[in-house]
Amino acid sequence: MFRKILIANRGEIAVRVICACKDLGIKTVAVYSEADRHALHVRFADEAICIGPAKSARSYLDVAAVISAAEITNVEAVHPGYGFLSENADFAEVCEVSGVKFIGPKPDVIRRMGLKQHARTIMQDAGVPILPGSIGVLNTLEEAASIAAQIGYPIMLKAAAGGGGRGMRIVRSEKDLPAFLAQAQSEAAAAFSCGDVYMEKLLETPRHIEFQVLGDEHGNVEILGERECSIQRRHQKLLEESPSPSVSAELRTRISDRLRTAMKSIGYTNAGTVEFLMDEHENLYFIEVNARIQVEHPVTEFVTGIDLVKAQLRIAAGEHLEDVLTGPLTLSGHAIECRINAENPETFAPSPGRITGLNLPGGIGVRVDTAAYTDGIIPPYYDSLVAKLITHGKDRTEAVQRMKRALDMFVIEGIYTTIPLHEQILSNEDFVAGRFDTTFLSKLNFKNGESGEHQVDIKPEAAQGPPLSPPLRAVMSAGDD
Amino acid sequence: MFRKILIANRGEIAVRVICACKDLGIKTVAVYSEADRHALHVRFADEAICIGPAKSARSYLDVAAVISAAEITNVEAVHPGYGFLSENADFAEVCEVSGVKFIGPKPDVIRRMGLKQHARTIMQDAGVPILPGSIGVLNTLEEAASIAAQIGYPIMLKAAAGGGGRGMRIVRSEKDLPAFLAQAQSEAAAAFSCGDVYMEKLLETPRHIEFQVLGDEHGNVEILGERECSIQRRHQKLLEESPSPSVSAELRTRISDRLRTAMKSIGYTNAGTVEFLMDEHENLYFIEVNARIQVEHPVTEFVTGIDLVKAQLRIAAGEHLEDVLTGPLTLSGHAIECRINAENPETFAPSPGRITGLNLPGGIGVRVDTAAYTDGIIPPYYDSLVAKLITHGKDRTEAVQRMKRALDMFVIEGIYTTIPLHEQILSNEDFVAGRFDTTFLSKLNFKNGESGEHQVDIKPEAAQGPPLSPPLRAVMSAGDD
Amino acid sequence: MTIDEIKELIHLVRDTGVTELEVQRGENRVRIRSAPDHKEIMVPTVVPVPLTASGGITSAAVPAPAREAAPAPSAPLPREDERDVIVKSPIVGTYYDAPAPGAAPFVKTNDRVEPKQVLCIIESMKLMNEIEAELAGTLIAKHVENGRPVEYGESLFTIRPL
Amino acid sequence: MTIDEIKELIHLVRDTGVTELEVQRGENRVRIRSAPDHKEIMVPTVVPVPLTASGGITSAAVPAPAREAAPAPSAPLPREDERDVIVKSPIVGTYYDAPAPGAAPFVKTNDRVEPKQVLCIIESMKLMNEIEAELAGTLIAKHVENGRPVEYGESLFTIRPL
Repeated sequence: MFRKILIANRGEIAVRVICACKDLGIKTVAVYSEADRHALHVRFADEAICIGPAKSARSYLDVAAVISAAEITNVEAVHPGYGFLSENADFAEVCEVSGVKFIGPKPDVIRRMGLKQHARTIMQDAGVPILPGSIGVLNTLEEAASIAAQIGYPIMLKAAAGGGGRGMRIVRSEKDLPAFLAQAQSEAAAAFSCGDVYMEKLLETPRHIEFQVLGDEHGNVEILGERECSIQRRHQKLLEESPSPSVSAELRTRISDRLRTAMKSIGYTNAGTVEFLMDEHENLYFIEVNARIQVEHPVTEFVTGIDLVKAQLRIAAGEHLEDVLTGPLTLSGHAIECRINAENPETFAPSPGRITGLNLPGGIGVRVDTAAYTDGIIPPYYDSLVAKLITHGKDRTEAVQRMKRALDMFVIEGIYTTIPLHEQILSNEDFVAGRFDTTFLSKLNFKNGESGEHQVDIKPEAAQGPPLSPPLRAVMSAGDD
Repeated sequence: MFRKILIANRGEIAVRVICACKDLGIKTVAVYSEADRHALHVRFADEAICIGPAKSARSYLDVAAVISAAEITNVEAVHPGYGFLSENADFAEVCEVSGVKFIGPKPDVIRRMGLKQHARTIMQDAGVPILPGSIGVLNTLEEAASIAAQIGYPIMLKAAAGGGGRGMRIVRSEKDLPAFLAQAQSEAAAAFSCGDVYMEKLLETPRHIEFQVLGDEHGNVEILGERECSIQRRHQKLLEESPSPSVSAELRTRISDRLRTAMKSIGYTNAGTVEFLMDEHENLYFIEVNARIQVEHPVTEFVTGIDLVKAQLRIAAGEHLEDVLTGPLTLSGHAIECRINAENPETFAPSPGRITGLNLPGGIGVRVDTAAYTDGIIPPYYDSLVAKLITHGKDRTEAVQRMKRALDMFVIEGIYTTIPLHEQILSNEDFVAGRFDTTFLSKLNFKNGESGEHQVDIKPEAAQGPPLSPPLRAVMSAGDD
Repeated sequence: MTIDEIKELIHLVRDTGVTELEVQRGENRVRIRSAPDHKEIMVPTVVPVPLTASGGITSAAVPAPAREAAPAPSAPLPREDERDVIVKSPIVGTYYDAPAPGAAPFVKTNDRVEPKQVLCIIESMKLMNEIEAELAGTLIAKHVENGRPVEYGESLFTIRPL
Repeated sequence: MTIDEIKELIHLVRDTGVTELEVQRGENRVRIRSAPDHKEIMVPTVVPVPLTASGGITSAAVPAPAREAAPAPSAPLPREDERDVIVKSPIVGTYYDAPAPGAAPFVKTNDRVEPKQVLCIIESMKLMNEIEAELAGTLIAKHVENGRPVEYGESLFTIRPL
């Protein structure tokens, strides 16, 4: 096992990796930007190195700064977390060249998984269902029109090297195809220096379902069940659960078997996630591979009992998957994760600032992953994730009850958070019944019912702004009179 | 199910009961003393009633005040927690008379379990092993001398109505018997208005092991495994775990079977615990029944997956045990609880005061039950329990690793706590190997090795006093420059 | 630590503008905090209501000091300069302002009250507990409506001494 | 601890402008807090060291501002009044004070330095990055020993401008 590793990340995931390292007796080196000098990952790592100013491009995304930090601290490996450099194949390559183990898949695997159309072909070859569409890149308008006619409108144009919506176009009828194809190609060229575009059938109301993968460095791959991630706001996941209310044991087994084959054929190592869309007939269609640990990995940990970050470290150190997993996979109970973001729950505008009062929920069936503390700062430079609140129960009902309770007892003062939004979701009849898809959140209306399907009431104390409630801290100050 | 209940307690257990009620959709009424006006149980209950001044005798122990609060808030039941009125048979009786369900065993069962010698006889009749000793109360010195000669010195004299060490004497040779018997009798008479004394063989280095019981109101009883509670300081438990490293599956089954019979014969309902001592040959001997939920119940919850407080509520509402437990008992993994008390870890002197900085540990396998928050007060009037830190792992090793990590990341500033003591215990070779008994803690030496078997180093920052560490809050204040 | 020493400490705090002073000598401890001139939290006047307080019985959770301040909102005088005396409930129970349903109340606002005069009854566990005045004065406020539950320490009456 | 001593401490607190002072002598303890005249905290004088800092490379975690203050502890002047200029490391890497092992250092204390003059080398990913002076002055302090790793923003030199 490694003696010392560097964690090339910040926030809750950096703390999460520190936890796994402490559990394994591995020393940790935190890196931080000047904005994170007093962050919790800096406090709890064994060593800490300032690598640059607040801006990510000059700190957490700066390959030279991170590698230099790894070199001067003499670490054996780097854990990239998620985001930042985690899916940067060049960074993984520089790590290898520098003699530092990159905790993740091989650089060429990361690179190939980043080429969406390439991943699509691999999956199709392994018998994993993919969305109907072009087999490769679209070469001509005629070819595009012919494929579209065959699979039927609406269709989606996507950049082959893409992500984040750039180079994407929804085409609803043939007359729009020429213009939209040209737009998608030029946008892709501008954004990714590669104008290649491919076509997929558009599912209007899909569910988002993903499978957790672990592969060791000896050719073994295992699939650890699925996660349901349909509660999204503009392609950003907000609430995830495992298992999915809409995946049967038969479907899980069938997809897992094919994924095992596909991921083995790729030579996939370490943790990864394969994302699917599900149509209204419960057919799953592959969309992409995320070659890293996911934000929502704790729901899988709760139902499988497997510590995924510990597994990442052990696999990277050369252990065999059968030792890491100890026994056949069993799924036990149900887990839900709510992402508590520093955002106005109504407008979704980021709400950075100082946390003036904090009560973390605890008790039975509750897990909190966070780097927040009273008087801590949520800086405006990075993502808005303040905490992940995860609950587990013997079934979905118990997990939901515990989540409602935990949200109720989660107090964050000084900033807006998504807690009231999650409370609305958890109380929604369709959500409780498991009837939802990726359009669910867009139908929730946070302006007191002017439009939208679901009627929503924001609690007054949540809607009014940062002084959300009688200040916890002030209440306390009066306590010693 | 109940619509609304009152929680006749404070601190973490009051919050624990509120959690279970929220999970079941039951409204809660908190009661509080003037010292607890800003306590977390007051904040998170649906209603709150001040019942008296700080002193327990005039608030949490005041039967009239608690019953009046129950009446004016129109609750259907009262949960007594542990301590305070939880094993007060008169209180349970007044609840019944007032038409309020007492969530616990029947008053006469509580009363009978309080008579130690009576409980001992019941257990013996059911085939549960008891410590060799007198069958009933000692009537004459001659009788005492004859029994002592038979079972062999050292022996222990105990008050029949006793508890807390009063009326207790260890007798190591026959010549001391007359004087110590007289002392024990007069002390018992003074403390409990009953001079009855019985005799038990003294185990010099026992383990303390207890079994969790649940009984419904339809005659069904189940035993939910055991807890190991040998890490004690002056009969006060500090660290508990489940399962016990020294209880075999065969022993567990045998004792559980006999306990099931015994508790059924008593007519035991709701949650309870049967305490045993174990000698060096792994024989268990009954000592007493605690007719309430225990502080250390979460370790059982972690390994059985059963929410014991929810079970208490459902049983009290008349549900059948088979519905509450859903399926046969399975023990999964290993759980450990550390009691984080507001105490000087070296002298054990209470350390009430204001919590000026707080970081609760989280992450995989960690549960925290607490009523503490930044700027909250630990009042000097009640017990010193600040938080219960519970970890779970697939085996004892993983549970220990996670506990060490969680202790490391548990920051409490402004008061002394037992965290450094727990860190020492968790790092102790004998503890890790499972080799310990109730004398373990007394052999740990916190004065840097002047005497005692285990060598212990207190971290300087922990030994120096309330400003335990570079203040978390101060670190944070500098964070927004 | 003598009174004179503490007095000196208080003067020191006031004169120097220090907001808080805490002194501990062995078992003895003194902490002095001084409210700043402007908008720092004057605790007694803004004692916050716990989140859960939202009407009905729950309003009983409002800390008593907040109610004390209520009768004289326009006169934020220091506690020791205030002549009015608050009669608080010594027990939890139900408040009755008359000896029997339909009977005349024990006292009305502006009544003259005498020591030992019964002001109300608080029922607790079927027992009727009479609450008496402890001094002579004018009853200037009744804070609780007939039949309403009261908690320990809740303000019942304000009496202005003669 | 005598009153006079405490008095002295309070005056100290007021005169120095710190917001809180806590003194403990055996069993005795004094804590003094003072409201700041203006609400911004004077961070640099009290920058705390994270718990993790405990020697070796870890000491690199000491916030840079704490080091800035170090050269002139007797002169707690506001930042903008200070003439001395701190040269900080613009990158993470290993510090070398000479162009080659065994060679004479680029600069010594009390040396006169000129703009563009090379002060040291910081090695990062096998690249030798020369760090130059930005102004003319006297090099009054070198803060890092040869061969030691430095983090971003770490103080390397203090230059007193001409």
